[in-house]
Amino acid sequence: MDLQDEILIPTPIETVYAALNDPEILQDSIPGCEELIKHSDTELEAKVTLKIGPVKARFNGNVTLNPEDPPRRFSLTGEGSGGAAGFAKGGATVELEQQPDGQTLLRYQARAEIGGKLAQLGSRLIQGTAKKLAAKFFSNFSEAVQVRENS
Amino acid sequence: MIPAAFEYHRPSDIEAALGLLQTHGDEARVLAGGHSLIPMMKLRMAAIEHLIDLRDIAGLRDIRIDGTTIRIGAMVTQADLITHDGLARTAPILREAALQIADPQVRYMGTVGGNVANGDPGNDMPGLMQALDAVFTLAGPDGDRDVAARDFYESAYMTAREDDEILTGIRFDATAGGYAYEKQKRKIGDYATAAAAVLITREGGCVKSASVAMTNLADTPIWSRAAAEALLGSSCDADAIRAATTAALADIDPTEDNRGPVEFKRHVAGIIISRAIARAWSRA
Amino acid sequence: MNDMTPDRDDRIANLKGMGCARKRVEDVRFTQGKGNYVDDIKLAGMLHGDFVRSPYAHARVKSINTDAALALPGVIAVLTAKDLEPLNLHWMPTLAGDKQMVLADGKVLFQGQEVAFVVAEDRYIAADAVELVEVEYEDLPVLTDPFAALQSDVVLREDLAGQDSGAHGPRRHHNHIFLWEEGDKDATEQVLDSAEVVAEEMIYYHRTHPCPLETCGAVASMDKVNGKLTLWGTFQAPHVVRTVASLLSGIEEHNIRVVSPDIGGGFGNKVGVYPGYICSIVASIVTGRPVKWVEDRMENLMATAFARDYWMQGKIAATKDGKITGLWCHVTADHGAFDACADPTKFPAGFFHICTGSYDIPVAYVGVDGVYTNKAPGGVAYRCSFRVTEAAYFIERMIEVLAIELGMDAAELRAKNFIRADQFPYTSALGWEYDSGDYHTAWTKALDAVDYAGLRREQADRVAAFKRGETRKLMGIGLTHFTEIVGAGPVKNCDILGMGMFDSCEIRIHPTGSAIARLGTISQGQGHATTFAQILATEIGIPADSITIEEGDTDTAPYGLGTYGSRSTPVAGAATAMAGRKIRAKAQMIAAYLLEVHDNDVEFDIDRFVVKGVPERFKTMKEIAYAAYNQAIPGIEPGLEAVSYYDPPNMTYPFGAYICVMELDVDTGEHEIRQFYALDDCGTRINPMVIEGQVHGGLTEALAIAMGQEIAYDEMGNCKTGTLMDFFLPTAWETPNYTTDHTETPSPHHPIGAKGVGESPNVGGVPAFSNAVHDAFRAFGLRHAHMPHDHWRIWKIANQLGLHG
Amino acid sequence: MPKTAIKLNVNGKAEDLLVEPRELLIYVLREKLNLTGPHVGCETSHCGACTVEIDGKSVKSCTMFAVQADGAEITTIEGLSTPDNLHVLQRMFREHHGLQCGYCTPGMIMRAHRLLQENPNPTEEDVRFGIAGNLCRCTGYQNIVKSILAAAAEINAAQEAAE
Repeated sequence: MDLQDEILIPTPIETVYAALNDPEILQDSIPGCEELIKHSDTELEAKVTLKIGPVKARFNGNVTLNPEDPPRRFSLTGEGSGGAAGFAKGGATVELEQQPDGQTLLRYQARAEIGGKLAQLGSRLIQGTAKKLAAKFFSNFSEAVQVRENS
Repeated sequence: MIPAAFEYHRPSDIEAALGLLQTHGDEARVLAGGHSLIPMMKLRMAAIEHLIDLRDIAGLRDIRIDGTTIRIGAMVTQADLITHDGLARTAPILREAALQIADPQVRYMGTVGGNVANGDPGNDMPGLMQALDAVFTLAGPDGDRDVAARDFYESAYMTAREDDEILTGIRFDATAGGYAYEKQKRKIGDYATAAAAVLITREGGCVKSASVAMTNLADTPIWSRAAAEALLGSSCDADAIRAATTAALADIDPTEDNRGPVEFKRHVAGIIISRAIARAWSRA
Repeated sequence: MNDMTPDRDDRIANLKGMGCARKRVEDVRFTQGKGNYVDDIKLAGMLHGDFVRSPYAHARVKSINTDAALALPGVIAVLTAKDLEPLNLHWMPTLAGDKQMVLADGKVLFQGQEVAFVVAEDRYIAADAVELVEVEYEDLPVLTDPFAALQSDVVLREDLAGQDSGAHGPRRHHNHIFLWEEGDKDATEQVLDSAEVVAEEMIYYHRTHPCPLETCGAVASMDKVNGKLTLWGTFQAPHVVRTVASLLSGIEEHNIRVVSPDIGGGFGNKVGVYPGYICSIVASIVTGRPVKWVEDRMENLMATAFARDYWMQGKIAATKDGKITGLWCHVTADHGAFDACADPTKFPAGFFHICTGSYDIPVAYVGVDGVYTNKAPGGVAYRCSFRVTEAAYFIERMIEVLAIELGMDAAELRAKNFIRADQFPYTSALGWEYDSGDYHTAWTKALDAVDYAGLRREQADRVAAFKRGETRKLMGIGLTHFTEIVGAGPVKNCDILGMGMFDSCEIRIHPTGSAIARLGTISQGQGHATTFAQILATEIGIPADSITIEEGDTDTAPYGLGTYGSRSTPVAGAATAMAGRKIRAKAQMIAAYLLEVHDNDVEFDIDRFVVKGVPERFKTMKEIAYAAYNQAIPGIEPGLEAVSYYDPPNMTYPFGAYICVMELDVDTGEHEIRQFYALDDCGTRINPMVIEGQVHGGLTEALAIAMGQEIAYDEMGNCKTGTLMDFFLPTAWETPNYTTDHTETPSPHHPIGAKGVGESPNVGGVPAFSNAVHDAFRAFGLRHAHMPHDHWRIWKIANQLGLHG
Repeated sequence: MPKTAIKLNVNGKAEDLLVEPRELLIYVLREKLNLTGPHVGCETSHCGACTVEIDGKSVKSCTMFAVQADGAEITTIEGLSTPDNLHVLQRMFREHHGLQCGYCTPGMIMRAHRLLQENPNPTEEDVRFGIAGNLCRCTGYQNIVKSILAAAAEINAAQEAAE
């Protein structure tokens, strides 16, 4: 499953890039994220509760950040297990582009693979839900970046 | 398939039900017919600690027709819709759609409220409610509020209903003119591969009003304003139907699943929408 | 004696013997909800078992932590491979000479694989405990495509690493299981090289599943005081299960009692031996209490007994005027993670080499490569004799493709190449001796019955109307003439794990002239209790209503190989007739003694022995039975009993001609079955009502398979069709009415000439439905498209042919 | 989890039971009341093998918790008749070979029973639509439909004779 979109964040590119590496901001932005533990600069452990309608699954996962080409390009990979509900793995590449008006254009390409019962039973809903969750993440993220910028 | 343990509540009024929702928050869920929720619980995809059964709450099973206003309680079943004479006269599209939902046993249990509140894009009633421009009544800690069906759905399973609210009923105007609920499915009882609800009134030889909505062609039900506009004032000839269908197709966003790839769904959606319009017009 | 006396007719009617539409005795209890299925069994102190299953299709199992599960009150035990290893039960042999993990041993190889077995006081606690078992996985690359698997560096079966030979000969790659070949490859290739016309096509028969309404299950009860293990289960072959259980567990066979109670449909799903059976037994031995395991529907579809999944590359050669000169076939067979096919041991691809079908093909070759992938094991005969369905589909599609290549009518092409009635017994190029048949008669009858010429005219009109834009519906005429091969089988070439495939019947006549007969088979809805009594009624002259038929209890029934592959009538049915004849032979001696004449001076007449030429002097079977027990007869032991173990000299070869008329909506891909005509020739007909019921049911299973049913996986190995939401089982709404018909060509070697019918409609039905879809598009250039023909795939055909404008 | 006391009237007999809320009605019927006629087939409300009648409705008892049925009147296949006096549907299913393995039969007959209550004169199409919530893997439905139509005809003939 492939997802892509772009979002305009009204802060400079460096701020956005830094935020992408900030576990606190990430935790606030990831929908349902309960805990994000930093093991190193690039290794994170996450606990996320995914709640969609009647479905509720708690995922434990590891995220590896890859600051490839600061401040323009950033990627991450991750995998998580949701017990009986199944598991997920995937990654995303984020590209940032400074706009003339001082804003930053964030473009992402994500790919996710879902396994286990979630994939078996929810395949007709996964694509739309993943799209929504990704959008939610980036809108949360944009908000968090602005809050940080303004504080 | 055995669900995880939960506590069962059977309040006798809506206040008590709302109180339970407030007390237990996210851990609680209301149960109407249960035919979406219980399978999910059995598959252990839904872990619910408090199940609040609405069956004893008075008034939720009523169907009331006051002049041209129709009110349907959340616990009215699909079977009730099918057998209700008043509805057959005032909004026959309900019966036509309800007969295409699931199978007889499920229709005895499955409720209108559950079907619209669940937020599953596969459910048929939400699409129908778009076409009818229905209003949903949500009871909450601060009293009742109304939400238009066309504003209710956000994405799959995500709706305007807050966790501490209960959808208690729906309201819409009696329909006039022609109607059709057209649904293609893999087999009887299945979710739609594509479905369309169409209402049309006629004046002279022309379309006076139209409403076109679709089921399972996006992660929410879709009401297509543009499709209706394409029909307005036309004689509902082949060109008008083609234009309306093209407009409707611009509003959908189907995803691939076991029913087929996106390209197929778009094609079928076009056929189903055209057929629904033609049939509604023929009855107008 | 006047044969037409009413008295004689009454006597025949009273027997309810062969040929009569006797109402089923089973129905009395089934219609009242008094069947006794495995999950109905309730024993004192019974525990419930439930599996922890892998969500991954391929993963290393790094650790299994059972602490939390064991801490849950009511949990008695949690078994893992480590617990089974000391008993040498962590792996088990498969029916195909491979071995299979009972519980994950180091890795998992398909989604839904059994990882741990939880045993608890009730099914609720067991299900809770399953969630508490923590398994740590490390995912591995997933191979779901057999062609890719044969190219991949990824080793699926590490336990076989370095073994360049398996149960069926050399392995040429670490994911390769066997190459099995039949026929004359060189000669076939020569014919293809020099042929006037060659049609070539890849025919895929997709993966599907028998999906009986009752899932698989077992109740194991180890009585430690008496040292006796009783095992109830959904077993299509209870005696085989007893022998295998004894060999695996070391418990002596007399101390194991296996019981197949009522079975809620089998269709091949209940032939195999599953980890649940083994784990129930072990759990009962460990806990000393009865243990029940019943799988749920998802487990059934994900983990037990898939069917088909054959990629069949075919080449068929013919002269320009349509005489077939040769057939070549190579199959890539996806067996999943373990080769657990249910086939006679010597035939790793079953009887696939019946793929020359009903046609007189002078030379042929078949090669089958078995391949491991990350899918569930199985490969069972889903309502068919071993891989015959694949074979029939292959040849009936190849015939259609050849007809297109030749520009010929497919009915005419078939008729031109049928084995003629005067050629039987006929030995095929791939080595089978067809016992009997009259294909031309059946074919003509079928074509006439549907007014084939008229249908073709209508179809031509339709195509013209479609081209003029007057309709969006096309009409397809699906033709099939199939030949089954059933009744495995002769012990000389048919065995399963070394167990010869004979079958048996034991009869006891009671002193008052009623009887009980026990067989080595087990009904799963076929109505054995009704039909076998009819065979006996005719053979021994005791009314069917006075004969109890019993099956499925290994403590009482004679040894037999069970019910699958349409073998009950050809093998156990023959044993029944033969045992009946032994009874009759003894009865003749008793009658002669009682009538004070020589043995040869009495003859059997419906329900009695009469003195030849003196019809008023007779002894009824009732009188003879009484005398057998209560009268001292010089030289004859008391009692009237017989047993027969029947090893058939050959298979039987039922055949049929099916015609399906279908309407297809090119825009929505929807179909409508307008007409379905099924002519079956199953030799002698024992009970026409039961035959008709079998045909209806088999055709409906064929409809499902052809038109939508599949076990589908995504690239990660997720089984996408794990519930009845997505796994297509037609309802009464999607199912048409069928017209049944018959010809009757008795088997020359079967004691009563019967051939078996239960699977014919599935074997012949699938190509009939599929050919109808293809035929509808023939005028627009379609050669072949893969099943299942669900809406979107039919739409895709139309789309690719440019029919959407 | 604490148990809940419920009262059911099953096949005319009052039953007082203590159940966990999560106990499905099908298991309570089968395992607590030993009514093993209704069967578990698909568990997701697709097959109808578990069909029983509750307060005049056909219900899939695998998709209902026993607590939901508190106070209800339930009829299972066991309550449809006595061995000496079979229901006409039971006789017609046998007469017209409307069953094979018997697993779907109790649910199928209970559904047919309710269908005929609501529509005493069904067409073949009505019957096929009316039993679309019940799957059968053996019969191909043709003889089931025939059995139900025959039962309807017999019931109607008997009623006419009585009038």
